[in-house]
Formats: sequence, C-alpha cells, structure tokens
Amino acid sequence: MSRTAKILSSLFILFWVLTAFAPSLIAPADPLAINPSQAFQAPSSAHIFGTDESGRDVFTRVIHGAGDSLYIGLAATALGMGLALVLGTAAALAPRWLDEVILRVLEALYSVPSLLMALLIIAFTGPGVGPAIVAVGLSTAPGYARLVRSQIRTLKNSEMLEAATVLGRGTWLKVRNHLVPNALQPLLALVTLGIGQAVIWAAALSFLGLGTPPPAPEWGAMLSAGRTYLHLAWWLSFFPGLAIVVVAAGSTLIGRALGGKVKAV
Amino acid sequence: MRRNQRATRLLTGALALPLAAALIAGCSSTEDPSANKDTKPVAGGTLVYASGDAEPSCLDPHVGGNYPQALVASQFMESLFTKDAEGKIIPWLAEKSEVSADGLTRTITLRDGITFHDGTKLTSEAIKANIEHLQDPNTASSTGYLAVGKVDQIKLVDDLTAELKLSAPDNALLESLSMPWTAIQSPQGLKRDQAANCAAPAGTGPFKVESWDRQQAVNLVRYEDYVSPAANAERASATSYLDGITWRFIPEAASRYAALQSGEVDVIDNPQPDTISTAADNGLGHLDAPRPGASNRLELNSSKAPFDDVRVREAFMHSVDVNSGINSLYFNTAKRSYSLLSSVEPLGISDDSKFTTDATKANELLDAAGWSERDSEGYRVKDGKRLTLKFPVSTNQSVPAEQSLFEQMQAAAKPVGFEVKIELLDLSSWYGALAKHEYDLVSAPYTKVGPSVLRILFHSDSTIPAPSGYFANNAQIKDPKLDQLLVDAEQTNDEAERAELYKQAQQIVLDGYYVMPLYDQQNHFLYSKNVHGMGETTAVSSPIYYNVFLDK
Amino acid sequence: MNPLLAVENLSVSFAGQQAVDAVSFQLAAGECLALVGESGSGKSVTARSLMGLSGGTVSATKLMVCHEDALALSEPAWQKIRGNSVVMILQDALMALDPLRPVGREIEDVLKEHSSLNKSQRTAKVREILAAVELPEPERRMKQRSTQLSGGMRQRVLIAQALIGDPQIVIADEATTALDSRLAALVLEQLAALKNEGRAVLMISHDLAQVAQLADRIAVMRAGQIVETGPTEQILNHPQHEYTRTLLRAIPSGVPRFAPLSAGTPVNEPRQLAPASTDSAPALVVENLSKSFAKHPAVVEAGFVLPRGATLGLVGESGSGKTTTARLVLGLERPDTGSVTLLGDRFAPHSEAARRGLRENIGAIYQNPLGSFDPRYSVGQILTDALSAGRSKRATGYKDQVGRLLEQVELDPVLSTRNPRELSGGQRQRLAIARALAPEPKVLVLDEPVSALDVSIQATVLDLLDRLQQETGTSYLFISHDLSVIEHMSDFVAVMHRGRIVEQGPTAQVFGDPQHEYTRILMTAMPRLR
Amino acid sequence: MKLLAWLGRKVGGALVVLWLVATAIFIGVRLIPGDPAEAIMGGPGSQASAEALANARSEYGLDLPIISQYFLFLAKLIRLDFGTSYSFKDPVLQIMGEVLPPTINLALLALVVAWLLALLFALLAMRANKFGRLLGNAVEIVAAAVPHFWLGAVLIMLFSSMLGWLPAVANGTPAGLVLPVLTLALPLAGFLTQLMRDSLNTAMGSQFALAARARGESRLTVFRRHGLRHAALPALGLTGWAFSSLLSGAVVVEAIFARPGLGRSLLSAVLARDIPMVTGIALFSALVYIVVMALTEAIERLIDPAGAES
Repeated sequence: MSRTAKILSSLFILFWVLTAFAPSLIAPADPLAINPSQAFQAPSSAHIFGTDESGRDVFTRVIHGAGDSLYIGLAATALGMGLALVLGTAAALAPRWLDEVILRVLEALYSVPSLLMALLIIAFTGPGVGPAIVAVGLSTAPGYARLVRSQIRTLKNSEMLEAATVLGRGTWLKVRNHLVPNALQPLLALVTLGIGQAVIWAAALSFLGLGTPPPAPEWGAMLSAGRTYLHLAWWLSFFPGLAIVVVAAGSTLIGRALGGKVKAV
Repeated sequence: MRRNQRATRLLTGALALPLAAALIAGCSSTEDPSANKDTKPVAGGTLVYASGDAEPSCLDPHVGGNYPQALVASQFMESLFTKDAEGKIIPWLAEKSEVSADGLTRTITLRDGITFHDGTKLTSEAIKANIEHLQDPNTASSTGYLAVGKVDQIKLVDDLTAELKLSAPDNALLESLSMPWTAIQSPQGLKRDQAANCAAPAGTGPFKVESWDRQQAVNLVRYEDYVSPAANAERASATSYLDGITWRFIPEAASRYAALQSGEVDVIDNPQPDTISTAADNGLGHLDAPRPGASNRLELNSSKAPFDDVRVREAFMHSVDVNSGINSLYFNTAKRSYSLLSSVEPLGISDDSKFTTDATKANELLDAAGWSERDSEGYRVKDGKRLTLKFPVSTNQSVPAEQSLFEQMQAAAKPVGFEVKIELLDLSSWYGALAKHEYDLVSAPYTKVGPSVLRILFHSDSTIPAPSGYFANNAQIKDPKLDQLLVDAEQTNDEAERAELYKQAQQIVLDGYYVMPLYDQQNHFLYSKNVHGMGETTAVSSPIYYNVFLDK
Repeated sequence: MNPLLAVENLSVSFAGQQAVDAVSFQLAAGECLALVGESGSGKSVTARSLMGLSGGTVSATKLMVCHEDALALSEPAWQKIRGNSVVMILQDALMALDPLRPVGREIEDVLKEHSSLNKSQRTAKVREILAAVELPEPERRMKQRSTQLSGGMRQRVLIAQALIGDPQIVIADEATTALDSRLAALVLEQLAALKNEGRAVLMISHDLAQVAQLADRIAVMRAGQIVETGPTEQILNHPQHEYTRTLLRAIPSGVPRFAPLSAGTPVNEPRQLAPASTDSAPALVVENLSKSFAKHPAVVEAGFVLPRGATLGLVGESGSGKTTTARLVLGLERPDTGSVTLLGDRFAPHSEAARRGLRENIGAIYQNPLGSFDPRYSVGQILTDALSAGRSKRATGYKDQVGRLLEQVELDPVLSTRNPRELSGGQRQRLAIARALAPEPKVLVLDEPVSALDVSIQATVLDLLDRLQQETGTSYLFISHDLSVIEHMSDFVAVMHRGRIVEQGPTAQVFGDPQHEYTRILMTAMPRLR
Repeated sequence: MKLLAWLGRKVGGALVVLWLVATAIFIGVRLIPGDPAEAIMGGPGSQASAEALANARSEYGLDLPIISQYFLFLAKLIRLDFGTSYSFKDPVLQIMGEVLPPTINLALLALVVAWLLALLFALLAMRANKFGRLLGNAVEIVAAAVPHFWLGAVLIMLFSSMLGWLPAVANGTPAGLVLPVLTLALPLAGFLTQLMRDSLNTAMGSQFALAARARGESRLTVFRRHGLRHAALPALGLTGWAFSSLLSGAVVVEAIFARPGLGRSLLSAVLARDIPMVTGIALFSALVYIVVMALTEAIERLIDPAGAES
C-alpha cells in the first residue's frame, strides 16, 4: 500500500468511524426532527441534500444513518467471518472426512443465494435488524470459510512454516507467530471488501421492508422511502444511495489495496 | 343500474357519452382530458390496468374479502344491490325486495334473463348458494361473512324469488348485499374446489376471467352475453366497449407511474399523492373515489394502559399535528376528516374541536393522569414505566405517505412525552400483533357500505376474536350504552331515528377519544388521455370499466 | 556480405529510464552472436527491440532487420516479419507456452499468421515439424497442453515453433537458463543445427560457459552498454574489460575448492580436510532412505555419510529426488524406510517433539528464500526471531547479535529495518544464510541455494559459504543440478538419478573417472571453459 | 468412463447438499414458536381455517414423533411432493414450473450481458491510456458498489419516465427486458471486470503472450487467443457465485420491474409465511445453483483440463 493510499484510506475510515459514533459533530441537527412546512425542499445551501417528505434534513439523516447501516454491515461481516474462522480453520486442520463434511455444509449454505437465504431466515424469524444481521452474516459465511480454509492450508504447507519447523519452533509458536497473523492479513482485506457488500445486502433487506424500521435513518430504509418520490424529489433516494456506493466502493478500494482479490464474498 | 357517477365536467361537457346520473357530494375528478373532445364511444381495444396492491391469492371476493379483490371482482361479478349517484341503495341483479313488518324476513326477487359466465341462468338458487358459501367456515370469508351474519336461513320461493330469514332486524342488509364481497357467482362454479373457483370465478359482470398468469396479469375479456340490469337505450350493444382488461400487478409506485407515463398501462391505482397533484399538468386523468364505511383513522386501544385512561387518550389527540402533515404529504389530494365515517356516508358526524393541536393541554392532561415525571430521554414515566405506545403498521395497508404521516406523529408526540414505537409489519405479522393485543395504536381500514360499519367497529361483541383471531373493534370499546344504540340503529324502520341513533353512537366514540379520524380511505386512480368514460363505480367505490373506451 | 542484422547505436528507454544505451552489432547468416550479461544488463530488451516488441522508446542510427529498416516498420509490417523471418525462443518453455491451449495449436498459430495453408495442411505441417525435432508421439502430444508435457518435450515444442516459419534469424533469449545440463545440451545442439543450416543465431544468456560452445562472437553487456565484443576465443582467453574478467572468474567449474570466484574475496588457503576423528560421529549419516508419494517412488534406498566440516554435493536433474532427500534429512517428511542420524543422534524417523532438541544442530537454505520468511517481518525481526528461538521479534537485547550476523554474511546493518521483499536476490540469500547460522548449527542443508542468482552474485555467495565453512566448520549438504557448482563446492559427490544414488565418492574421483553410465552422460553435457 | 464417474460424483454431492438444505429448513420450521401447523399455514395472521390446519397436521404428520415427521418430510421431497402453497393455492411444484423459467431466463441473460460488458471493458482498459485506466477502474468499482434497487429505480426514471425509450415494467417484449437485465448485469459486470482485468493483465504480460507476439500475432489476436481464456478462467470460477448473486438480485429486480419469477414469489411467500412455498423455492434455487456449478465446472474442464484435475 502506498503512502498516499494509506493516508486516504485512514481518512476514509476515520470519517466513517466519526460519522458512525459522533454524527452530531458533522451534522448537529436532529435526524428525526420534522418540519412539514419544509417538506420536499431541493438541495440548497440551507439543506445541502434537500429535505424529505416530513421536512427532515436529508444530509443530517444520511450522516446519522451511517451508524445503523455500518453497524449492520459490520455485525453481519463479523458474524460471517467468525463462523468462517471456526468452520474454515476446522476444515483446514481436520482429518479428511471432517473436512469433507464441513465442505458439504458450506456448499449447502452457499447453494442458497444470499438474499434468498436472508428471506428464508426472515420467513422463520420475522423481519427486523437482528434477523437481517444473522441472514447476511450466515449467507456470507461460506464464502469466507472457503477462503479461510484454503488460506490456512496454503500457510500450513508454506516454506515459511517449514523454515520455522527447521528452526525448531514448536506448534504453538508456529501458530502464534506465523499462522494466525499471516492468515488474518488477507482475511482483513477480504473483510474490508465484504463489508461494502454486506452494507448493500442489509440495505436491500431494508429496501424490501424487512430490515431497520423507520424513522431510523438507515440508508436502505431511506432509499426505500425515497424511491416513491423519485419523480418529485430525486434527492431523497439519491443521497442515501450515494452513501452506500461510497462505502461499498471505498471498502473495495481499501480491501484491494490491502491485497484482497475480488472473490466470492 | 345507476352507479356512482363522478365526473361533473364529463357530464356537462359530454352529454353524448352514455353516462348518466348526478354526482355524489364529496367526490371529485380532476379534469378529464377527454371531456371537451366530444368523443364518441368506440368498441375495441384492451385496457391495461396496473394495480399497486398485492396480487390477490384468490379472485373470488368471498374468500377473505379485501379491497384489491373487490377492485378486480367488480369487473366480472355483480351484486344484488348497488348504490345510485345520490347514495341510495337500489336493486341491481335483484329486481325488487321487500321486508316484513317485523323486519325478520327479507324477500328478494331477481331479474330474469341474466346468465353467468359459465352459461347457467341466474336463479334464486344462486342467492342461497352464495350466502351459504359466505357463511361456510371453509370459505374463510371475513368481510362477506360479517355482512350476512344475521341471515339465518334462506327459503326459495320460486325460480327468481328467495326469502331470507333473519335472526334480528337488519336495516343494513341491502347495503351489505351491495358490496362486491357478497357479489353473486354461479352456484355451479361454487361447487368446484376452492382453488379452481379462486382462479376463475363465474359471475355475471361485463367481463369474464379468461386466464390468470400468476404474478403477471389477470386477463379479462368481454362477456358477449352480458345483459345490463340497467338497460340503456343509447348503447347499441349491451356488451362492454373494451375487448378486455389486462389486470396487472406492479407493486412499485414509481414503476407503476412510469409505466403510465410511457403509455405501457392505461390506468393505475394507488398513485403517489405528488403524482396525483401533477396529473393534470402531465395530461393524465384523475378519478378520486373515497371508499364508503369508516374513515381512515387511528384507533387507541382502551383495554390496557396507558390508553385505558381517557385523559391519556385525549392528551394524545392534542399532542400531534395531523393537518400540517396531511398538507405536506398529500398535496391537497386528501382532506382532513373529523368523522368516524367516510365523507360519502350521509349519516356521519364531524367534530373538529376534539382534535386541536395543543401541547399545553396535552401536558396538563398527562400530568393530571399521573404521567408527570420524565426520563433522561424526555419521555414521560409513571411507576417506573415509560409512556410507550406500540404502533404496528401494516405495510400492505398503509401507503408510504401514510407511513410518513405516522412518523410525523411519532416525532410530534415526543416533546409531549409519548414514545411512539412504530413497527412496520407485513400483513401476517400485523394480524398476529393485533391478535396478541400487542398494540396501543393501530390504523385498520374498514370498508363497508352504510353506517352499520359502526357496529362492526365499535360494538363490544367485536372485541371477541373470531375463530381466525380477527376482531374489528381495535379500540376495544366496551360500552353497553353504545352497544344498545348500535343494535337499535340497525333494527329501526325509521330513517330519522336511525340517523339519530347513529349520531348518538358516534358522539360517544368521539367523546371517549377512542378514535382519531385522519381522512377518507383514499381511492385514487390515474389514467392516460386515451381512456374515456372513467367514473362509474360500485357501491364500495371500485371503478367499473363497462362504459370505458379507448381511443382508436 | 550483407548482414541480416545491423544495429548501430540502438537505445531503448522506458519512461525516461535508459535500459539500452547506444548498442551496436551485426549478425550475418550462418553466424552466431552471443549477448552476455547479467539480469538488468539490457540484453533481453535489446533482443526484443529487434522484433519491435521492446515496449519502450527505441532510437538508433541504424536498425536493419532482414534488410528492412526496422525503425520505419509499421505494426502490420512487423507482424509479417515476426515468427516468419525472425523468431524468438524464450527462456522458460513452461511459461512460453499457453497452459490453456494445446501445444499443436500454438505452433499452428505461426502458420495461421504467415501462410495460406488450410486447416488440414497446417496440422500435417505441425506433425511434420514435431517429428523433425524428435518429439516422441507427435500425433498425441500436439493435442496436449504444455503442462502435460515433460520439460524436454516442451523444449522441443518451443524449437519446433521457431523452426516452422523457416526463419532467417533465430533469437534465443536465455533459452538454456535453469535447464538441467542435458536439456541445455539438447537446446544448444538444436541451435547449432540451425546455425549450420545458414541461419543467423542471436543468443542471449548470462552464462559465458554455455554460449562458448556455440557462439562465433560474444558481446558482453552491462548496464545497457556493450562493454566488450569480439570473437569467442578472444573474449574467453584474453578478456580486455574488467567486467568480462569478473564474469569469467565467477564460473565455478574447474576452480579448485575454496579458491575465490569473486574479486573482492581474499584468496583462501586451500585447506586440508581434518581426518575424521574416531570419537566424534559424522555430521550426518543417511541409511537406506526411501520415500514414495502415492505409490510413486521419489527416493529409493538412498544412503550417504557427511563427515564433519565437509561438504557433500548431491547432484541430479530435476525430479531425481534431490529435494525429497533434503526434506527427509530435515525431518519434514517421514521416511518409509531408513534413518537419518545427526551427530550420532537419531533424527529421523522420530517424533517432532523428540527431534526438536536436535534441531538447533541443523539448518536449511532454499533456492527461493523469500518464501521462507514471514512476509510481515523485517530483516532485523527475522534474525531476532531466529536468535530468540521464536520468543521475540523485537530487537531489544539481540541488537548486537543481529549486527554480528549481518556482518558475518556481509550485509549492511542498515538493511535490518527493511523488508526482505526490498532486498536483491543475493541479499536475500545472505539473509537466509544469516538466519540459518543464528543457532550455530553443525549441519546446513542447502537446496539449490544459488540457482536463481546471476553468475557474479552466485560467485560471491559461494565464496561466502566457503568462508563460513572455514570459519565455523559447519558441514554442508549441498544440493544442485549445476555440476560446475557442485564440482567447485564439494568434498564428496553423490549423483542421484530416478530417486537412487547411482554413484558417490570424492569429488575428483567422480568427476575425473565417472563409473556409472548416467554420470558419464551428465559429465559430457557439462559445459567447460577450463 | 471418467465422465461417468465425474457425473456420479456430482449427482451424489448434489443430493447431499439438497438433503442438508432440506434438513436445515425442517429444523428452521420447527424452531418457529407456536403451533407448527399454523406456522406452515402462514402464522397466526393467516387466519387459516380449522380444517386447513387439520389438513396440514395430517399432511405433515404433526401428531407423530419428530423423527417420523422428519422422515415423512424427506419422503415427500423424494417423491417431489412439495405440498400446496397456501397463499397461491396451487401445488408448489406447479408454481415452480411457472416462476422458475422467467427468473432463470433473466439471470442467464444478465449473466451473458455482464460477461460481454466485462470483456468489452477489459478490452477497453487494455487499450486505454493512464487516465483511461484510472477512469475505467473507478467505473468498475462504482458499478460493483451500486445496489440493484437503486440502479433499477434510476434506470426507470431516466429511460422510461424522462426519455421514454424503454418500458418501465416487464411486458413480455424484448424491449421490456432491457432495463431489468441491465440492472442486474451492471453491478456484476463491475465485479467481473475487476477480476478479469487482473488475470488479463497477468496473461497479456506473460511469456506466452510475448511468444505469441513474437510469432507475428497482433495484440488483438493475442487477446483473442490467449488473453480471453486466462481472463475468463477465474471469472468462470465465479459463475456459480455470480449466478447466485443474480438470483438474489432478481428478488429486487422482479419487484421493481413487476416481473413474474422466483424472487417475487419468494418475497410474497415470505411475507405470507408460506412455508411450503419457501421450502420449495429454497430447494429449487439450491438445485439451480448446483446445476450451474456443474456446468461451469464442465466448461472449466474444457478450457483447462489440467487445472480442473488438481
């Protein structure tokens, strides 16, 4: 990663962390404050992203929405990655038969498309943020797990670990000093790539009315609400959509800079 | 039959049109683009209709019985009675009807010469078969079932005459029988299994169901043997002008409107308010047909805290500002209602004094009711419990503008100290939440012809769930005096007394702050300029396309 | 005579970076010119600019290719020449053939570009040419992909591809590099045949010894310039330029043990091997070692003894089982039969836990050391990790030792904060040696330690290994496919062929009087200058 | 013979996967609190009649011990009896027959278009200058980051409402397919381009590409004969994933463009808690995925027999 890329990525992450944890620093207004007389104002200096159907400031809502949207994306990715670490590591280190069993389970998880799996889970649990996280997490897990597995298998047979063996390192030292840190590095890149997609999937669920309930300013929900006014007020759906695109594109860029390859995540 | 005619301009400007009758007050249509063109009706062409409602799982409106079913069924099924332009109930498939002095026997005589789409003749047997079908628990009828609840047994007098024995006098029976949910279909058809009948019910309407490509369209075609119960000399042929109707389901409002704009579809329902307001500018026709029965309203669950205290209910009424919300969200397409009943119901009374926005008063009432403390988030607390209102909202029943309105209420109630928790639910979960009494506020539209809807909505019997778990009295009003008024109102023969009884009943509900009326149940349609003759509707305001024609 | 290639003051630059600087030479039909230089000297760029494929900015006062002014050639005109009048044989046959396409199709592409033959004629011609280069079963092989062929077959395919167009000029870009000596000999033989047919051959190589057999003239390149050019005989025997001398000196074959190959190294005194003392066990004893993978024998009943302080050279072609032997010796594979004894202690077969205590006595160096370093570690961290037995990678407390190690392998201490990726190939190998030396082992297993290095760098690394052995008395098990390196480095030699050790003994004996048939073949294929 | 063994392995694997999916669904349904019969018939809100509940009880053997229920469930699946969708009032299998083809068509078409776009883009990127590459890079990343639902809405607004060039909703004509296919294909094309460009760059900078140039091939010929295969291989390996993401996207796209199909059925089935329908769709999409995977594997073996072996 070049120096400029490092600085830019750090700024990007810092910006979103800031918006997620202290949105009021950037947009001090209340994202839920209504003002019906100011509804459907086009972007202007007073409301740079315009106002929505209840006169709420879209900029304020987009900024305040970062917390929810990113939370779902991060939580889902964390869940997916956690599951993947367990399954992937187990598969990589387990005897052949167990590896085979885990692979089949992963394939089964993989065979139902993400959003379909999410809907399936919601059919059992009913809609909401929790099910959305579980659904997105579960549907991304197999992709991660396969990569964890191959990553660990590659590392397990790497010259690096052989060199450590030759130097007389015990299993624990090899795992702690080399296997884990080196497995995590590409996974970090992968997770970064994955977060963007998780945010999109979570937004898709909200868009279908199965995620975050209103009036919380979650991007997918805002987009969903705004799309009905597409003919009247494009800014209602444009800016939340832009936020999703920026986060997803940014996470792709950083993920790639971290050495991640675009893979099935 | 004189069905509701709603286009004044149409009527004055285009007398050549084979349309008749005056307007019902309160209904309006923006300028019909065809009105001044003196267009002569031409036969032919298939109209494409795009509905924003969920695709019904059954085309037979007896099964379940919701408004989307009524919208489509109005094209291929007809009722025994209907409502004329003045709002009076008149016979339709029936020729005449009489009631005995004790009010317990209703005799209905059918018109002769009408045939169902399956070729069978309309006879009194059909009345019996249809009402029994509605009452059969396996039909799982909700709306029609309640409408014919007082019919005990049916006696066939002759080929065209049936006698309905009632358990109690019911002056709303004809209104009930004017609704599409009690429309008449072929007894032969009803004998099929439910899936078959759901796919293509055989009615008597001007169109018949040719096919139903699920998720694409219900294809309706002209019924060539149609006999209009209201003969019209000006029409050369009794059959519809249109060759057929392609009834599509396009749930996305923006897509639906785009399709209308690009000419892919001719008529859409459930348009967004902003698109209604600009319809005329965009060369589109607009039909506004408020549904009868109840107005769209919020019901406050009075059976449990905090709304078991009338002061809290009153405080809520004063804490929100509905009017400015309606103004900003509905673009002057919806008028604020202060009545329990639709504006098309002549017996409804209005009382705007109860719904003023007055935060001071609301605060005083809440203080008085013991909700005087506030927690860190500014919500009121009593005995350690927050003043929380659970508000399940059905995404199928509340359009986006209405959801936004609720969000605005939520925001407005917060400074006063109410925590309104809106839960957007699919229909199934929404019913589930209601069945479990997990609500303090709810908006449940109910369409029925006539003021007897008040009994369904506010009689204490309606707090008892049906076997399906459904109950209509969501405000949970249990007032013996109100019950008595509602029962008496349905049994009297005297119109004036009926009006008075309903007035008193409505006053009790309004005084108890059980219900917050919002506006009429919105029922708007936009249509492109090549569509002519829009305006005719059934008793429940669902449009009929019998007289509609397209430019060649 | 009108030369086929006439180059005057050819310069090539990439984004302002001068890669080739005013190079001039000529090449006539039936002649072979060798461009010799180390990586980065610009020899490959020079070769590619002769085909219009340098990818950089080309300028020259004269650039004639097959009597055409190459500077004025349009891209379509170039395409007519390439593969037809001028062909190129690339270094690595595996890389030079598309792994996703049948090799027959690759050859056929030449005909598609340059002939009007139809499909069946083309196929016939491909079959013909493959038979001409003595590819066994041409009918079957032409339908296979390069990954399914052996190294020798691939080389033949590559030559066939060059020949099918009947070229006037053949450019062989490192065509013999990294090949086993027998394969290299095969390629040289083919090139010689081409030359004798009257074609012009331009050889690009870093290996003076190899080109010497074929080239009529040699041009030595360094840093984009030709530093010396002349007839082969003159360059080899009377080099004028210092750099040419450096290159010649770096060739290990025939250089006595411990004699320095690089200029900077002080002359080591040839050392007498200390007589094996009876009380101390040999450094390494390998007995009856066998290992099979999926019933495919990799090592069969191998046995040898490495005396203390000595070097045993293990030589063989790729796939002969050398690396498997090394892995068995290092305890990385469990032998099917046999045993490894390290300094008198049983080392394999054994449990890893029991073996761990003995590990500090044995170290390993690989051909490509980069893969054996943790990519997250800096040079200093790698050494600290090695010194602290994995307990720490922080330099505190080990700083002096790290400095000493770096000094020992002649690396600048400022490199300790660098990542190994930023080091040159020679530096990386020195780092690998430093790491291996950290626990002060008695035995080092070196698996092709210099095969990826340029000749002059190879020379310095070999000199370093010599010096370290003299200083520390470490025993080396030195594995290589390169006979000249083995000859220079080893006290004893073991020759491996198809998993078996076919011959072993003192170096002079094996090289001077090979007994086994296979050893003799190897020896004749070995290029010699001295 | 080898082919037969491969086929056998694939079928065996597919059955195991389908069995696992079915088992997971069985467990999922039993985890729904309340009366399982009611759960199957759409939850408490569905207002299923007593008779319908009794029917469900006997059909799914809900009075039997749980293990018998499980085997009954599997036995029905083996006989391809997925039950009757209570919300569609038709046998699930029949509905599948109706909704599967339009979705598969849409997804396949989108896949092809995405591939073509990606190839075109990769080719353009190859020829572009530095600025062009940077721009291409930005476009492909942004394309991959655009949510379907947003893209669909924007495309409708642009091409239907404002320009009036293309129909906004599916109408059975080829023109009606353009916007839905683009909506699905553009984000995927972004992904594929990123992937292809990496491997294309590697391939075009490789020794064998140089060798091909040295044979006299033009850059375009090298791209066609060599670059394409190498670019396609990793992207092809992703086809299973891509197809699966297209099926996901179809849920949204079918809703926006009012197209009939698997996604729209699933959405309405989920909203209605129509468990037999949901089960059927899950199993069928798993089957579709398995078939697509097997097909791509077959194609991969054609392109790279050696790589597929390992």
